[in-house]
Amino acid sequence: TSLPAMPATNNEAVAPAVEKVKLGLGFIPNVQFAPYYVGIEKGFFRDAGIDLELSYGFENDYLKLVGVDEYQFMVGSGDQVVLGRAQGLPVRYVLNWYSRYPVVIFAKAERGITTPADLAGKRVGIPGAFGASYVALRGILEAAGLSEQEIKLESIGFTQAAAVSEDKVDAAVDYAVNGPVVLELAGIPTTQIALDDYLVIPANGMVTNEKTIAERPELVQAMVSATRQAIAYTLANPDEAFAIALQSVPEAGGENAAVSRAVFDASLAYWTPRPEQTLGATNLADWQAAAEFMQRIGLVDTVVDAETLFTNQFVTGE
Amino acid sequence: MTTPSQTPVFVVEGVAKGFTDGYRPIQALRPISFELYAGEIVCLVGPSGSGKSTLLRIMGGLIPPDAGAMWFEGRPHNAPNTAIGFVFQKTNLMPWRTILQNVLLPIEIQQGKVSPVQRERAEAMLATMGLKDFEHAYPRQLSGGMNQRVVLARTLLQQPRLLLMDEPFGQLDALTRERLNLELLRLQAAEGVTILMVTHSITEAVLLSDRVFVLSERPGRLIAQTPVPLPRPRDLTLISTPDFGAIATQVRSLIGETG
Amino acid sequence: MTTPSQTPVFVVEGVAKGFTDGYRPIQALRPISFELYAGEIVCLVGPSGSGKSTLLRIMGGLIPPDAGAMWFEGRPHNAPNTAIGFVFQKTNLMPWRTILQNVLLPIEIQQGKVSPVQRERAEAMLATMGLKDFEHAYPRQLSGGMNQRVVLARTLLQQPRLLLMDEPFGQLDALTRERLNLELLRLQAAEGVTILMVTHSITEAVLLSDRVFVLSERPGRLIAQTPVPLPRPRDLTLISTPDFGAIATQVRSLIGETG
Amino acid sequence: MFDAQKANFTLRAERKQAGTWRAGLAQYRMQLATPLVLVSVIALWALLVTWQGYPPFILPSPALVWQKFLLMAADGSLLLHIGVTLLEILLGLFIGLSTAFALGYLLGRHHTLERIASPYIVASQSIPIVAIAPLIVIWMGSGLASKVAVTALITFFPTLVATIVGIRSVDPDLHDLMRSLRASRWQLFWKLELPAALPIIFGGLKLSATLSVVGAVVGELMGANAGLGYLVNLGRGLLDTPMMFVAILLLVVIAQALHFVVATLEARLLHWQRV
Amino acid sequence: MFDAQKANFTLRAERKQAGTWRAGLAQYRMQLATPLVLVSVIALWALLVTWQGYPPFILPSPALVWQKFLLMAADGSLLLHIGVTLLEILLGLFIGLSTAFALGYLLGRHHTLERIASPYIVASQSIPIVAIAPLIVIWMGSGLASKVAVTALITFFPTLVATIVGIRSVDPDLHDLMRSLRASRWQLFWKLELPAALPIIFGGLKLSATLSVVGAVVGELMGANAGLGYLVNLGRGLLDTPMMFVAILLLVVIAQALHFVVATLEARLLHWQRV
Ligand SMILES: Nc1ncnc2c1ncn2[C@@H]1O[C@H](COP(=O)(O)OP(=O)(O)OP(=O)(O)O)[C@@H](O)[C@H]1O
Ligand SMILES: Nc1ncnc2c1ncn2[C@@H]1O[C@H](COP(=O)(O)OP(=O)(O)OP(=O)(O)O)[C@@H](O)[C@H]1O
Ligand SMILES: [Mg+2]
Ligand SMILES: [Mg+2]
Repeated sequence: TSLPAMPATNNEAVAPAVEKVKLGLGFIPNVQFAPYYVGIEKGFFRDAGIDLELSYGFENDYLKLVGVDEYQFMVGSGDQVVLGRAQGLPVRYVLNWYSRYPVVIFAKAERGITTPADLAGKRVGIPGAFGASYVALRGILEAAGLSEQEIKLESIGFTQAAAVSEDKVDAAVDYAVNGPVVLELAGIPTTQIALDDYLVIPANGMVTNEKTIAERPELVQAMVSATRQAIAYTLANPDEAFAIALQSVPEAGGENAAVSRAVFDASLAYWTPRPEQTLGATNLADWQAAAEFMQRIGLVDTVVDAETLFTNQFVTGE
Repeated sequence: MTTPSQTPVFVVEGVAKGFTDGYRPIQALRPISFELYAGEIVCLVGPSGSGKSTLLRIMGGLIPPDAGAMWFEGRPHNAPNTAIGFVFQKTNLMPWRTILQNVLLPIEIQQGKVSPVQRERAEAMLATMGLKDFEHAYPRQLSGGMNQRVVLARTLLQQPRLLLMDEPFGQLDALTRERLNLELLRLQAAEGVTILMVTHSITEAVLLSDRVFVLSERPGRLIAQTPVPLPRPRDLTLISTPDFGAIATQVRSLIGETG
Repeated sequence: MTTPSQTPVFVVEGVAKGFTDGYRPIQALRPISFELYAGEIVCLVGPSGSGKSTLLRIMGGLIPPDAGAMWFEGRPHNAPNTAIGFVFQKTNLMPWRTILQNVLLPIEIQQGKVSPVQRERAEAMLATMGLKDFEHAYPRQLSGGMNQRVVLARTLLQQPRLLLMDEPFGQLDALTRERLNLELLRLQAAEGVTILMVTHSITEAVLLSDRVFVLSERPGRLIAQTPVPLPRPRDLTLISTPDFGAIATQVRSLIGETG
Repeated sequence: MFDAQKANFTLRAERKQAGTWRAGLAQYRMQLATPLVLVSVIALWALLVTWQGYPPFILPSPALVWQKFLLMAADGSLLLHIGVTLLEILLGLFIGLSTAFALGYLLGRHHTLERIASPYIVASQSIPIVAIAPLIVIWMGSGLASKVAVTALITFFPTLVATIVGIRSVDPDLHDLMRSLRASRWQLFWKLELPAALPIIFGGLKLSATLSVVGAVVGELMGANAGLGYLVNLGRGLLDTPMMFVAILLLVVIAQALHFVVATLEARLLHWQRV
Repeated sequence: MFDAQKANFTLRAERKQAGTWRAGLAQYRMQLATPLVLVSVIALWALLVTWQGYPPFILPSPALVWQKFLLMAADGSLLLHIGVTLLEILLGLFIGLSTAFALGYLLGRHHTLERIASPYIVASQSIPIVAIAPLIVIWMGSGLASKVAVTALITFFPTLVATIVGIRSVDPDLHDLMRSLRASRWQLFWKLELPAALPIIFGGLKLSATLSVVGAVVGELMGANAGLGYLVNLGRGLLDTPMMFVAILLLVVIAQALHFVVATLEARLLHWQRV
């Protein structure tokens, strides 16, 4: 590696000292975190000298905690990193996990909402005017040249599936693997409009801070490498990965196994790298676009310098 | 109107009452019968716990008797009646009302609102009771004796035709008590109200009464209806007469027997 | 011990007290001075509001006087003292304690715990007061008069050397009251305690006292310290003697003057 | 009875007696104390930020929050958010309290009814509202109604309990008096039960007033387009901690104001308690 | 004083007097009523699901919830979650209540202090906890401590207010008695103030007991690895509404149980009130 190598901990013949590392996940235990369960179960992290502890909470809170170096790693989306940087958080995106932005606008199929333009004048439910769902909404509206005022936006909290199924709204913004999957399983066919078809924004990935990159590059490298290994293994062995995930989240099994499997299968597509993409890498152009977009929709005041948002150095190893 | 007419205003016939204290039954009042005549003053004496308050509460229609029946002014009686004024053993004023407001409560309840005339009458009544300066004070600002006078004023203002009084002068000092005794005699003479009053003072009982009723120890039984044939109008000089002494001694010995 | 010795047990000198009611100052007690001698019984009479309770509260060390000083058993006195027993005007029992527990409270407070001997003494005292069957009852289960006797029992059990009593027999019926008067005389003769007692009954005052103190209307002023030179031991027959009558009349006229 | 009051007098009288200038001083000290504590709390906060070196997105300095407040106040939108939250609070209080009074009165008078109903009332209180948010949103929509419902639910219990206890504590002697006067149901309520229960009811009202703010915020966190709770959420989403603090502090101010209103009302209505 | 009690007696006595069989019947009806209401609530719920045709992820039927419960109970993990939440509740109650007692006692005795402190106490109650979650996580970590802190905070206020009111309401005559007996500070507390204030304090305790459950859930919703609040969140994430319902109903059961414990304790300690 080109970085100054610290006394290596992972190459020594004697059993390496395993370091406890906490990773903040912005959701509750779920099969959607299967690669991390696989990484722990298969020893990818342990072999890299990491005793990984997963901690579940709110993405925003973890971003702040990483910003003050209370935590060293979290999983967050690119737009969050833009937001954080704009607020002065010294955070940086080091590994891409979701190759496509996972948020969609979905509706009952009978409504015939299939393109962004179809949303005009419709009641659209959203958890709140912030976060990934708001980013996706604005991106999709922008694609149709619609303004926020040209739809009826309703803040419905995290009740998208219920609201759509009970016709409280015409469409709702949600993760593709949540609401739509539920309705699908309940026998309600849906149509979906994915942000990713109109605007590419680096999606969920691993975020760390400048301090850790500067002082503990080998730790970042170890985390990135082990996670990549885990993602690759999960993609290669989905059945085994799913089984491991169920062990980690027993409540997801049993009666819920079918739903969980559906969610898991839907997720696999998002974890698969794009054809031309190195697993885990992002490109400057996408970050540039994301930074400009965030400024355009008013979530940040200035266009954040894309160079500061991410680094591929731990993925490509240059 | 100082001598009782022979019309019974109130008739009590075979009234009895028991309570249960947990599982233990308590016989408070054995069957009791008597009549009160219009314009008469009767004092009820008897040891503590003999059922005096219980009897008055039954007569006021506040608790139902276990047995027996009552008639008030010729009609069967078994519920509270606004023509019957009740002075309870404990001073029951509303702490959030001023003295004047407390005195006007019955009028408010019965007539919905208070006319200026009634307000003036209430003020006059309070003055009679020596409470002129305290109209706008609250009960807790007055001494126990003063509050008892407020209760009296409140009851008298209702102009009841029958007055049931449960130890109305208990907390008063000797002098005030004597003054109020005289005031009560004067009022009764003027308005002809019939009075049944519980007291612990034999002197008071003899001074005021046409008849003194003596209750036995629990369970209460009416052991005597001693007539008090002293002339009216009466005043405090009467107390030192031999006739008064004789009747007082008689009552005292009757109570003594009960013990 | 029925005649007072000449040792002053308690000295009051120039004690005065005022209150403010809102902004209006109330002079409750004008400067007052007197002495209580060992083994003496003194009754304090006077109209309602004349400052009797205030005087006792000051003597008990519960409120500070505005002026003046006091000595108890030769020492300056200005705080509560366990050798001084206090019977308050209102019965102050703890509703969550049984009668026996209430009576034992002072012992618990002063000695931390109660010995079997003390418990037996308490039971005996309650029996004396006619409350044998009510040891394990709660105050609210007893009548007002019974509760007053519990308070008396509690205070006497402390074996105080000075007893301050504020209308201790106010709520009792005539008979019980006389019985307790006699009991008090007996106890006092046996134990030689000094007693200052507030009462509204002139008869009671003369029957019990070595001296009767008369307070004037508010602001209280000690207008007389009438000696009662009747022989001891005394009993109820004394009441009908001419000597008794003369002293009673004298006291009554003194109170009358105050009005 | 009487002496209890006298003793009360004694205490107050002695305090007053000490002379007007001393009383005046005490009053003065009191009036000074609260702002003084406030100033020291803010000073402590500022010191904490400086010492611990917290960055603004974790714990912004008082100055920063003040700046943010001025900024938000300038464009007028802050007033709108305050208005929305206030409306939710007031409607919620109105519904919650009136239900609590009515039910509390009923249960206070009928012991058996209370024993039957109380498990369900307790249950209704212990349901985590956030958890049944989807149901509430489905039934009430995501608009004003759901926030009002949450606020009503949360303010309901303390006042209910206080009303039951208050109605129970009415002096039975006064009940007898009213019966002997043949007072109607209505008169019994207005002239006896209400004034007698009021001192205890006010204890519950103070709790409810404070909780109503929490209710509105919880409701808004379920999903809202406006209001201070929405601002809290927005600030969180935008990583704009000073905005969150402005909203939180305004919520605290509202709670204080409501508490003050109730306390003032109490002082007015119950002034007889302090004569 | 005396007659007040007598009147009380009268009411009770008259009720009893009506004969044991009637009393027995009333008792019986009472014991029957609560489960009957429960049954009808469940029946209503079942009907609602059938009529409205709600899909299970919106409102599952009672049968479905029951099945889910059996399933979750079978593998023992449910017990673990209940245990975790109970631990949080009990620790939170312990800290919250003991602080409330201590502070309430202090403020109840010192009026001036209370006036100075009360705005801050009200403020502490109206802060939306979810909003300051990151601060709590930084200070307390994301483990047990933060949940306990939230529970303690939420249970604190009702008991505090009740303690203040209770200590204030101690009969001043009994204070005089204790003074005349030269009781120590300690004796004053144990033998007078505590027993005298207890009836009112219990009102606050019942509220606190109920709210403690809400506190633990709110704490767990901030982020947790176990507990019933975690299950609520998990059920939401898995779109497993029956699981949410099982967790919610268990929370309600815990609240009921706590309420029952407090009520029983009250009946024990205050049995003198009902003689
Ligand atoms: N509601 C009740 N329940 C049980 N016992 C009662 C009740 N009311 C009265 N008693 C009992 O009935 C008896 C008579 O009581 P009452 O109050 O009528 O006596 P009293 O003659 O008025 O006594 P006092 O002179 O002390 O006022 C007493 O033994 C009392 O304890
Ligand atoms: N704390 C107080 N504040 C204001 N005034 C008081 C206070 N205590 C007593 N007073 C007043 O002082 C006067 C004397 O009161 P005190 O209670 O000593 O009279 P008393 O002789 O005991 O009367 P009673 O025979 O009615 O018991 C009364 O006018 C009373 O209103
Ligand atoms: Mg009686
Ligand atoms: Mg007095």
